[in-house]
Amino acid sequence: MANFEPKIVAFLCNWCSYTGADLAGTSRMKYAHNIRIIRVMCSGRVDPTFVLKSLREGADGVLICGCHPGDCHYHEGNYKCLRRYEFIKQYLTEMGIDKKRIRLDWISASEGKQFAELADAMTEQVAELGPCRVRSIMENVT
Amino acid sequence: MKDSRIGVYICWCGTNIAKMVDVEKIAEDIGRLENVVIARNYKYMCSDPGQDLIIKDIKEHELDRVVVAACSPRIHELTFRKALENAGLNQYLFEMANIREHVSWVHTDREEATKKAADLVRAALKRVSYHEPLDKLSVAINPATLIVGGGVAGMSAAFRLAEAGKKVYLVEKEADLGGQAARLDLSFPYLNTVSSFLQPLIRKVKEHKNIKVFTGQSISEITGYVGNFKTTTGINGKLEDLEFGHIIVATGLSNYDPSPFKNYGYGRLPDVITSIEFEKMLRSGNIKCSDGKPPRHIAIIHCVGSRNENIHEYCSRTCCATALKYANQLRATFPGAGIYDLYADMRAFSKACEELYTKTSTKDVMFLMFDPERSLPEVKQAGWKDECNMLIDMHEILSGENVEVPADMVILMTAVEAQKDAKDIAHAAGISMCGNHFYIEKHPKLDPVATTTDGVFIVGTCQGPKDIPESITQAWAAAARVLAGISRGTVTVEVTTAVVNEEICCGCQTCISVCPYTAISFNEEKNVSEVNEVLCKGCGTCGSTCPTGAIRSRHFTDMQILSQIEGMLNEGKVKETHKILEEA
Amino acid sequence: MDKENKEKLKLAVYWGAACGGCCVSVLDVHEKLLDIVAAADLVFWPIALDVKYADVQKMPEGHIDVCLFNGAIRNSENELMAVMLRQKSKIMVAYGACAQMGGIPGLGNFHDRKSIFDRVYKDSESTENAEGITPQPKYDVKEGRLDIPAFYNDVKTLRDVVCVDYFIPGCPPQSERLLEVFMAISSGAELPSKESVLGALDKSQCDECKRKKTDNKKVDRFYRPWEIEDDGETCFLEQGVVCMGPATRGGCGVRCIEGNAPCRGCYGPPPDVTDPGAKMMSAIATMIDSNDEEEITEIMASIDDIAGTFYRFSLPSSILRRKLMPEVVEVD
Amino acid sequence: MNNRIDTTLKADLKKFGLQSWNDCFHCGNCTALCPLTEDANLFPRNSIRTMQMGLKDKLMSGVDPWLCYYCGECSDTCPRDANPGEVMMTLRRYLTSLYDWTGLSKKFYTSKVWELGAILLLGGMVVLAFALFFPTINPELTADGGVRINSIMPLQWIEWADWTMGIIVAGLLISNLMRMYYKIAFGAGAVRIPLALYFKEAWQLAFHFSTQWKFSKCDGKRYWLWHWLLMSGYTIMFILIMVFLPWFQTEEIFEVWHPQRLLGYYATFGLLFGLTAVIIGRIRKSNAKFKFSHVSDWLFIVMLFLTVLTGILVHFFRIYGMPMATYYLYVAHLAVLVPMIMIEVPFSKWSHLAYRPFAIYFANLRKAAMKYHEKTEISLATT
Repeated sequence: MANFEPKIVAFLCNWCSYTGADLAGTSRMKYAHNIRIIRVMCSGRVDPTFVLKSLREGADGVLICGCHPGDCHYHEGNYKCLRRYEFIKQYLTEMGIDKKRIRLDWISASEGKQFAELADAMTEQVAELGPCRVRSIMENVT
Repeated sequence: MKDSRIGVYICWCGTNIAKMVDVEKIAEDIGRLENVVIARNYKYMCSDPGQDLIIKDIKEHELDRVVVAACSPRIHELTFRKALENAGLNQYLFEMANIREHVSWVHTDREEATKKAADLVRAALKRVSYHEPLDKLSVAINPATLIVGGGVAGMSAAFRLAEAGKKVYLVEKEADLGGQAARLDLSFPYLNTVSSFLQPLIRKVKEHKNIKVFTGQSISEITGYVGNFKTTTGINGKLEDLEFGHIIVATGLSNYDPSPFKNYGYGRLPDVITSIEFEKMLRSGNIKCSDGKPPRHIAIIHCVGSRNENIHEYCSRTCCATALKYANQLRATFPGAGIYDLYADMRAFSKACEELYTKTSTKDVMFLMFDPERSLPEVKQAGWKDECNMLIDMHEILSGENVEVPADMVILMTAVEAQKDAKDIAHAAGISMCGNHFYIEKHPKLDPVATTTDGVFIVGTCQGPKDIPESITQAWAAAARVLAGISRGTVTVEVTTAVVNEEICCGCQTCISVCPYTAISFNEEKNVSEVNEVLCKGCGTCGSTCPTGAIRSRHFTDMQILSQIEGMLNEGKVKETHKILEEA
Repeated sequence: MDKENKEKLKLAVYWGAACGGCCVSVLDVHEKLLDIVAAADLVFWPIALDVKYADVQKMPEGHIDVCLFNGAIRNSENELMAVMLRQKSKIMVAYGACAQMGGIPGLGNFHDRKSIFDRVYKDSESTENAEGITPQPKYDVKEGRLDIPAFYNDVKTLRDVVCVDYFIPGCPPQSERLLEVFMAISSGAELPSKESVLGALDKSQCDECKRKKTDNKKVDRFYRPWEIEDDGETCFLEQGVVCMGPATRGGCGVRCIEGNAPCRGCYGPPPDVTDPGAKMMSAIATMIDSNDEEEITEIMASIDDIAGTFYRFSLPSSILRRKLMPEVVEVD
Repeated sequence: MNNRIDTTLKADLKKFGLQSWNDCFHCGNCTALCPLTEDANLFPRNSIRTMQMGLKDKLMSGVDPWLCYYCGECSDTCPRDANPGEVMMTLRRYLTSLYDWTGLSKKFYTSKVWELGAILLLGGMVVLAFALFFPTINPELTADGGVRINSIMPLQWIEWADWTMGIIVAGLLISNLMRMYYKIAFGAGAVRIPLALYFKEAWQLAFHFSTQWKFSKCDGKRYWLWHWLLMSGYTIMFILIMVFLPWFQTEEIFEVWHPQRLLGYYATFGLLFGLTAVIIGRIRKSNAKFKFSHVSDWLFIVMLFLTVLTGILVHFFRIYGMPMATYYLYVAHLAVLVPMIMIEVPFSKWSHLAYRPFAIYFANLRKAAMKYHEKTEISLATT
């Protein structure tokens, strides 16, 4: 798995995390290129369907970022996200998929550095697990 | 999926993107994909010629959708949307791929960066074909303004607006106006009394015919959107509905309670006091120890709670100058006393404050430096035969010596911190906060007083520690922004709200309690949920909650996001024509 | 022209991997069966008529007007027949949850061929199989070669193997619905667009459900139906019982709920939902009345077998489709 | 020891010539360029900070001020004009007064009245002595036409006076040195010094005393040269007068190349050259070290200069046989010389000729001792 480059889909909330990721950019911090960011208005918008779809389409990991607990721009969207996250983790485990492939973390608008670090950590975490087989399994029904 | 005619534009952003991303290659590859009518790369898409390029193509090639891959949509999405409008295309038929902040600026491997950029562009491409035209509502702006917080900043803003002939509602939590400044005796660096300018300001505000002051009131809930906000407050019980077009939040700061620092003995030693408590002494005009005697030795300790990873990482910015101010006042009152200034770094940076420092250092004030990383000063009770009541053990790093500082009175320069109820106001007004509960401005450099919510501005110390001139500067800046808004008269509001498909909604009412803005209500006789578009701020949480898929969060529909995922992770269908070409 | 001398419709009913309930449900139309027979000839219906595969084989293409295919695709025989019937039929209807989504047999996708064989033919308590023999598609005996259908690793839906014209959901579909559909077809009425779902509503269960629903859907623990004293009036979800109703098409006449059992989702997802399990999971999770990670997991733990609960009928048609088996992990 | 911040010390130091105590904000320029800086010792900043914080005990137990020869580099380059060199000078005065148990030193440094008074008193006593003992003046010249210098008062008597004076001065100096030693060896941050080291390092004394080695490390070699000439001249003359007076002050006039005269001339030249350089310097304030002149500085220079001058005149008058002039000037010569020795050497500026080499000696002792302890610790650790 030495030269395995995982593909990670990241859902970032518009107000904190996406802005944080932008900050990482404007302050020219370097992090793993494996993260592919999708913007949602609030982490509460992240539907389990999105996560499953990402894995189905060949993502090796899914990262969800929202505002820190209590700082959600929409009050409690991030908590809704947290509740679903627990379910998705459980479901994936039951489906024989390592729950380390999905991660929920809080990144505030001022935490560019933290986002860069998170991106690297997530990439490493997923790289260790190796490629996700969901797509291949999905495509050749036997 | 229906066919669409999409134009894709890859921006170089000078070399910002081009140096790390092979924009030509991407443009070429994307050009081969289905539904792509035209794919270009250009030096500066946001420049006028760049926008004209889009407009021209839309007209010539009858594009019905546009993708621009450039900087963050948070910066230029509106620019390009406008371009679409100008070309007569609905501005929501547009999607942006962020290949600068999220690619070229953060990666070092050109090949990988290019791959990633291409993925993002394909994602946008797939997504945009599911975009639907949406109309923006244009609404009139209510010329009144709500100002939360009656401190220096709040009052200054209020007065400016009132002078411009606009109605202002000024809501102050405390019983009196004045805020933090009212607690201060003199102001640095020129050591003139605060009240000399505060009192007149308070009077002017109270007496102004355009300003309605509500003291002892707090704001619990604000509904509506830029131009048309609503809230309810009132004086002594009788409630009043306020309607206003803009909000200026000036809720100010609170002072850190140093009790957690055992080493300073605050609360344990009677003569260890906080800066605010000392200001009180100064205002009352008699500086005395708990035993009623005048202090012979006074120690001032800096950075109590500031610049400390465990409490507040930030610098409180005003304490150093304040400490210098104290040193001067103390020297004037007690010519013979020993005055000791225990500092970590002297950060007297505001205008004329370095001069104040120099001046102070000629007044027989003993500056002693400690290194908070290494050890903090320790205040302890002195022995009976000592000439002072307390002794401070410290490691003085300029000499490298462990020394004892005599003290009868110890003044702790405590940190300033966000208001305890900062979160409530933030939620009511829709302001985001940093980890430390100070409010976040829309852009740290380019938009320092606006917030991410249109029509809501933050001024003064609720945004971060600052001194009086800085607060007033912000207040006036915000006032100017508000006046600009009012004179524009109308404002267009986003309609990227949630909408219920009544054909499908089964009335399970799962969505209703989810909405933070009570924008969803249940229609009994239709047995469906309904979204109030004005109240909805479009977070989309209801959309992901609705088990029947009846709620669509406009511009972030399941279909749009799912297709974005698809595009991101798949190579994409190549046009038949190209297939043939390539085989040949 | 008038009804009498109109040529009768040719109707075929076949079962793949199914319990037979769907076939029976066709009979559940009771005396209305006479109307059907009046309007149509049953040309193929293993459960009721002795028509051999060979006879079907002989039929010309498009000979059958309507084929009601129930059951999932579990083995080569199911697939073979599905393909054959597709050729012979003008209209191919996926009849019932199994054909549409994989249904109960689809739960086989939590395992694979090997684990199923091991359990059934080796490990089950009542089995004695010292040689560890498992079914072989081809087996030579002195009389000649025996062929039995090959057992697939995955359970598939009908749509996975042939293209389907219509879906009639349900486990089993409500006979009234079948009748309506059938009559519609026979009367030569305008048929809905291909691949659409017939015999069910666009709205979900709750629309028909009589139980009292409020917006107060806060859950601090989930219960199995037998764990609560159901007042028969309050929404199951509000009592902390997982009910798939909101994520399931109506049309069944909310029979389970009428019978005081929560909906299990056999009628499949409403129009705009791709993965009803995921949708329902999302909704249920959101109802949890806690923001604390530990507490949330604790409350969640009161639902045992999350995957099984939310994907009882829809696993093979869901996004993830099957469980990733550990031994496969070793492969790569 | 007591390391309590004391804001009163600086007031005390003002009397010893401290100009400003808190101009220094510790940028470290001086430390960066002072050749005496060692990584362990931030020279001269450390002393200045100690002074600012009023850590008296630490000052007393330190030797830093003595290591400084006041080349003035630090003062020239100080961005705050805190004049570190002068601070060190002041500290030397202060320390001198601390070492002195009689307390006179402090009096002389801090009050002009006392210093001048003492000088006049002693001078007067000398004149008086001559007047009272009614010297037998013998105007007749020697065979080679020189003045019978010793006829003004028996050489014996002068010698006895010399000896007593020498003993007093030595006594004072030594007792003060002992105090200094005590403070340094047992004061703040003291290290136990093994006896052997005292002898091993002893050569340092002679070496530094005679060569001013550390001074030569400072920039501006010519200051070192002047200082060295002055110092060596003074010492030689001191020894000649104190120890070899009979051999030195003879009635018979030897040839020019006779060692008696050569030594005399060298000493005189050294003194004269050194002094003129210093005086011109101090008048012109040509270099930082000369910018600020404490009363004690001037007094010392002037007196020394007068002594030299009178000495020279006495010498020539007697050679060219001018009895009366010789005698009167001789009295004047002694009237300046005596107070200079009695006051400057034990109590004032001139004492540094004893303190400095000892300071260096102690400093080295300390360093050596530390090394020694380290070694033993290491060996202990390894065994």
